[in-house]
Amino acid sequence: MSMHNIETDNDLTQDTVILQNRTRELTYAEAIREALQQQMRQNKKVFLLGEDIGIYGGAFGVTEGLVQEFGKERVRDTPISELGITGVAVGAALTGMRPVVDIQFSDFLTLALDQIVNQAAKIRYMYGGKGKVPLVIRTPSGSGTGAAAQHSQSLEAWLTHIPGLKVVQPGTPYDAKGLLKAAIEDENPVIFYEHKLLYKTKANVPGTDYVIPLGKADIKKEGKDLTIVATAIMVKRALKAAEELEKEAIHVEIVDPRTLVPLDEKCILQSVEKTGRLLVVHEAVKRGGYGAEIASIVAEKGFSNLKAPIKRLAGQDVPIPNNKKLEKAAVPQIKDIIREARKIVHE
Amino acid sequence: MSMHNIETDNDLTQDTVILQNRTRELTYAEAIREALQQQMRQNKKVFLLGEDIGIYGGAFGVTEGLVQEFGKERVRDTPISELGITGVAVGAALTGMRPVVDIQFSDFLTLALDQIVNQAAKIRYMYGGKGKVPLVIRTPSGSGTGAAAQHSQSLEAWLTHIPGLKVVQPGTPYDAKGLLKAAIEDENPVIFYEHKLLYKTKANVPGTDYVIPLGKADIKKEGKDLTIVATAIMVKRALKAAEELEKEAIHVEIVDPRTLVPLDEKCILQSVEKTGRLLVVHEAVKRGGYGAEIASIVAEKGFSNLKAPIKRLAGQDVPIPNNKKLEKAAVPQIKDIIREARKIVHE
Amino acid sequence: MISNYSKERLVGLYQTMLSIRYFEEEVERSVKKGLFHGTTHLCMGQEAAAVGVCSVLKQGDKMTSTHRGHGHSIAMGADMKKMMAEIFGKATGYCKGKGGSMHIADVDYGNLGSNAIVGGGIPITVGSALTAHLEGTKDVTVCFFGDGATNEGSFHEALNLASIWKLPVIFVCENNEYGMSSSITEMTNIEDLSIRAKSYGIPGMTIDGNDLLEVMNITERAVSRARNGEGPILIEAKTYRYNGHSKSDKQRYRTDEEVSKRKKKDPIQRFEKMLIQSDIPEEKDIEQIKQMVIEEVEAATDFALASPEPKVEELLTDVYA
Amino acid sequence: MISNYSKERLVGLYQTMLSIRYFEEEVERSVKKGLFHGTTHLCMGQEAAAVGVCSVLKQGDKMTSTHRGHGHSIAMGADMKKMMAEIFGKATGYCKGKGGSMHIADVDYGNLGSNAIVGGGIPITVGSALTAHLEGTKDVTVCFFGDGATNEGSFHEALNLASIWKLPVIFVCENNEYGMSSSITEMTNIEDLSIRAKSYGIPGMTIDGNDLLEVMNITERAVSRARNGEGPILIEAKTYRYNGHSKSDKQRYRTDEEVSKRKKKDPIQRFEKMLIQSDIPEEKDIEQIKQMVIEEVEAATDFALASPEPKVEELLTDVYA
Ligand SMILES: Cc1ncc(C[n+]2csc(CCOP(=O)(O)OP(=O)(O)O)c2C)c(N)n1
Ligand SMILES: Cc1ncc(C[n+]2csc(CCOP(=O)(O)OP(=O)(O)O)c2C)c(N)n1
Ligand SMILES: [Mg+2]
Ligand SMILES: [Mg+2]
Repeated sequence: MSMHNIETDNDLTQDTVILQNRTRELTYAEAIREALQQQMRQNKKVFLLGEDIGIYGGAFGVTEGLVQEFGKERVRDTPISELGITGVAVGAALTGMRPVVDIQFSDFLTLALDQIVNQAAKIRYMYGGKGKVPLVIRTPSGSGTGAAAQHSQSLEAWLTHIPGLKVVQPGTPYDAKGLLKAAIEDENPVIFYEHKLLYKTKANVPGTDYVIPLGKADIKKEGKDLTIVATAIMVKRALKAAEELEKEAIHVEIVDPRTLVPLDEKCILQSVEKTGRLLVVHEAVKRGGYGAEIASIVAEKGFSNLKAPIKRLAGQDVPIPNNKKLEKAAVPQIKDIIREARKIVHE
Repeated sequence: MSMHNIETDNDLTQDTVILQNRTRELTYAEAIREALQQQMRQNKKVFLLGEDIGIYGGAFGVTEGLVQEFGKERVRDTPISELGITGVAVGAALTGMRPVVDIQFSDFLTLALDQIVNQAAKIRYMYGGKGKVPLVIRTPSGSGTGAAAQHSQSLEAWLTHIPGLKVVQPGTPYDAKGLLKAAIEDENPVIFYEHKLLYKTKANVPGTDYVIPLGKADIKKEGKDLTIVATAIMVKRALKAAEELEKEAIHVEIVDPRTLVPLDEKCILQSVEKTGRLLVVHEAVKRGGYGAEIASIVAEKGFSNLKAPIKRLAGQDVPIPNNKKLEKAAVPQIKDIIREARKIVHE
Repeated sequence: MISNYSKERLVGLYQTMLSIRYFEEEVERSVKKGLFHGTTHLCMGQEAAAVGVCSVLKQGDKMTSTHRGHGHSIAMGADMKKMMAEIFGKATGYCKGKGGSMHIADVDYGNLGSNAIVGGGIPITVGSALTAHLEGTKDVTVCFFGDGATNEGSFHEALNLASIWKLPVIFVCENNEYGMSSSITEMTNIEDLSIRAKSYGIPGMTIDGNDLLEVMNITERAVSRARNGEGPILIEAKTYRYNGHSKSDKQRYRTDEEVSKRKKKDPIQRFEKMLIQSDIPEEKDIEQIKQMVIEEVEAATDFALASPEPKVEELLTDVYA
Repeated sequence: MISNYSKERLVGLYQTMLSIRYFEEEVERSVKKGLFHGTTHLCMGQEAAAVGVCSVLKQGDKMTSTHRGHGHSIAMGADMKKMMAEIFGKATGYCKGKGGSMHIADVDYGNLGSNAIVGGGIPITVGSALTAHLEGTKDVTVCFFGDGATNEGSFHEALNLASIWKLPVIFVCENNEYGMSSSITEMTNIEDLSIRAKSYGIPGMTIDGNDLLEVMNITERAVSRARNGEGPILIEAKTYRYNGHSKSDKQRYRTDEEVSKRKKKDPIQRFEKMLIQSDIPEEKDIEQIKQMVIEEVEAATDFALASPEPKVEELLTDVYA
């Protein structure tokens, strides 16, 4: 389906290609933008729609510059109609396009869920395997900006509960780029959660057109004493915590599932087989969070390897408050991870 | 707040009162209706709103007769506007009323979630403890009617993930009545899940004005070999399975949490302490279901009591199909519970 | 004007309306006999809207429908055998028995599907029209929905989107007076639902949805406008539903007299009379057509009954593409 | 007509508008100094709508607001100290620092709260009006929202509900030409947003939202209609937002010239001029009032700065009642 080699590609000298493909530091936001750009160059069916994604560049600047390159038809500013635009994307996908919807804050998915859950996720099944909905919804989640309860949630667990959807949650610029490309190339609806506090974090990202397959976890750090499964911003915090813990000779292994659906169970179970201990860390509220799913899988399938009870460290069961101190206290911080890790290992 | 003794009460002779209070067989639907009726008689602030709840009597006949008794103002038929009517209920609750919203199928909550999750659940917290939203949303969930993927979901796990909400899931007529009364008297937004296949099931229900506090599990059957935590229709199926298992000298203890939030952790943990084995059974899709939460709590806090891995038996990770055979295969049946129970006990 | 159409075409239209009527009657009988699992929403009385609108579409055009969608599917040329099999939950049905009565679809042939969520199909239609726009085809998309659906937020958002992007959508509101038990006159405070077009700056019109030729005539104009890039339109087709909302409806919200009165404006009888008056076809041919359709419908049931159930392994397939 | 109002009242109105303006200027300075955590949406340029509407309300009346809500709260008589403390996330704020700039509320005094969800407050307002209706009070509820919010489904559903139930709601759309970066003229296809009232069979009117007396005059009539049980109304108040959408807005979607041009119709200057022309108050009094308001606003910041943070235990309180 994808149409490789757009015109401008032909003009590139060998040198420019090498230059373009080289690895350099990009922010998470830039990495996402690069994925969008590469996909849009390769495949005319890919287009973007969302509120303020054009000249404004998106609420977090991710789509900056894209309307200049691809025009208003393919970088489509929309009215404030989350249900409507998501439905439009469903219809466009069902008729052959590859829309990428931008929902400004993942809290607003609450308005679009009929189209995501009752339509996009189920159409193929309801139609007995006919039709497909290759649709990506990009949306920022998480707290830390002081935007309070209606702009700070982490509700990714909801979407994992819906057969027919895939759920992606990148924790680094490298992963963000590779996973977004996989998401856009996927034939199914994919919810792509970006983390607000990660947008400005930098790391090496190749300019090449690499893809990270959905469903492959990544071991961000090896260790033998304790497995920490962490997602999104918690990957970064877990890595920092692990540094500290190394000083105490606690060797933590950090597994980033990267995609919640499909989930790389095997990688997690193998790690727990090695370490015998599991701490699951996420920002989302603990009760009903996806950490429970991961913990339960291990409690069932990795039970015999467990040397200690499985622990979950997650958001408090409260809405996110505005006050900075409270906001921080609402979700796991580095020191909390260190504390919990110590407890598990020493108990 | 509640205004006891409506006029007609005064006319009742002692005999009629006794008659009214006596225990008799009611269906689950009738028990719910009686709770609504008693609350509406006692408290003029209580009113109902929803699609087709008046002369039609609600999609499942639950509100039949109520518009005749209470009139169209308090049994308010609405347009097909789930988001709007839920928001209306939020506003009415915030200004002193006690609305009970009827959402015809719980699948349609997808349309109303902004008002439930971003508004009702968070208002009190966002306002620093001022204001309250005493609101009940009654909604039928579950499969088994052949209504297919958009009318058969069990998404209660979603709402458990939202601080500020309470989530109730009665499995018997007796519980339905007592819990609904508690829900209406509660000062917080409560999501009240009814199960479609239970509406016509009958059991003894007292006519009295009893209330079952939210947050108290019920041991539906005692046993020493295995704890089954089951919800909604799975309570009934688990009881049937337990009967069979008794014949094999497997003594199952069945715990019905009745309310998912607040959850009676203590009751579940005590039961597992006794039996050493846990099977969680629910109809909802396994991945991301509330069973994971329950399993994780036990994996953490009851770890040392466990003689076997915790198992979850739940809906398959598929949308609900129309075909009856497939529909049944999509969610746990009695035979599946028996099979899983045997495995856990014999392994 | 009847003279605008060939005899063949007119007979075809008549036959399609009859197919819908007889198909629905057959479904009703099957409901009573308990032949299938699940609910169903019959569209008897509303045939002219479905047939009138769909008959002016071309290959490549698309359509979305509702819970009350059998008529729309038949009007789009669906195979009644595969429809009935689907309603019966059989492996030979349009959706292999996974969708049932409310999800009949045939995406490759422009039927983007019925929808059990009131208003759920409306934004999807706009997306389909956006594809046409982006791909530069001249295909239009028809969007069927009921009077009740016009109170859903999705209606509002979708019509606005179609309008600002000038997309080729024909929004067809089948106003059959009720949404389940609720009279639309109590659920809105306006005379005609087509007034709502004004909120989006698009044309709106209210027509007699039981007059086949009027429906065709208006739709033809709407479609050619849309194909020309002149944007969407809202057509309110006034009609009436003869049966209860679904199989469990006790119909306490309306009187038998009301129903009988409305049945006097039956779209099929009206068209039949007109045909007979114009001698196309002759009265005896009418009987022949009826017989043919009856046989076709019976064959559909036979096919459905004889068809196998899906294998239980089918439960786990088709979740992901 | 200015002569309809007492000197006291006029001065009060002027002072309230000034309070909003100076409060927002102070917030803007605090943003630049990085004095608080979180975003904020300033309403400079829109003061007449907030003050004009709220000034005609009585005790018992209610109001809901938006993300751009400081002006509405001040117009409802909020204490600027507690507002500023809330914006600063302090324990002494309206919400104990839990809500911040977007959630200022004072439920007991009729301010049902700002709302960070575009369109989120609209159905809530209808619920508040339903309470008044069911309880038989004569209270009305005012619902503020932006032009962009009129494209949300919640707007549609809520206005329809208010209409069919004839509830006492004054829907006030502050059309400040943009929703974030999007010009409302590109996001709808209609001249005036008040046209949308027709979809609900309620009166709609478009007024100069920068003309305080016009706003008051129209709102007074709307309120008395609503109190009389004659139902809701949609008022579109045309105005303009001077600042960027929020602190991170680069304003690439509009020109400096456009902004300067719109600033010529400044609601406060216009009203001030009118007051001075009518000699109420005299020019020197104006300076005095300004000085007073400036001091009040400064005192608000001082209060906020001096106030304690909420204790960390507060994190877990107020989740349930
Ligand atoms: C979102 C949603 N709300 C409610 C329902 C239940 N329901 C199914 S059909 C219907 C009435 C629809 O009325 P209308 O749009 O006029 O269509 P009609 O049934 O008259 O064809 C209702 C309330 C639903 N399926 N989806
Ligand atoms: C449901 C929802 N969608 C999007 C946003 C992000 N957002 C916040 S304000 C805004 C623009 C609102 O425009 P308008 O209603 O005109 O109000 P204004 O900002 O002009 O006062 C947007 C898109 C939001 N907060 N809520
Ligand atoms: Mg209808
Ligand atoms: Mg605006």
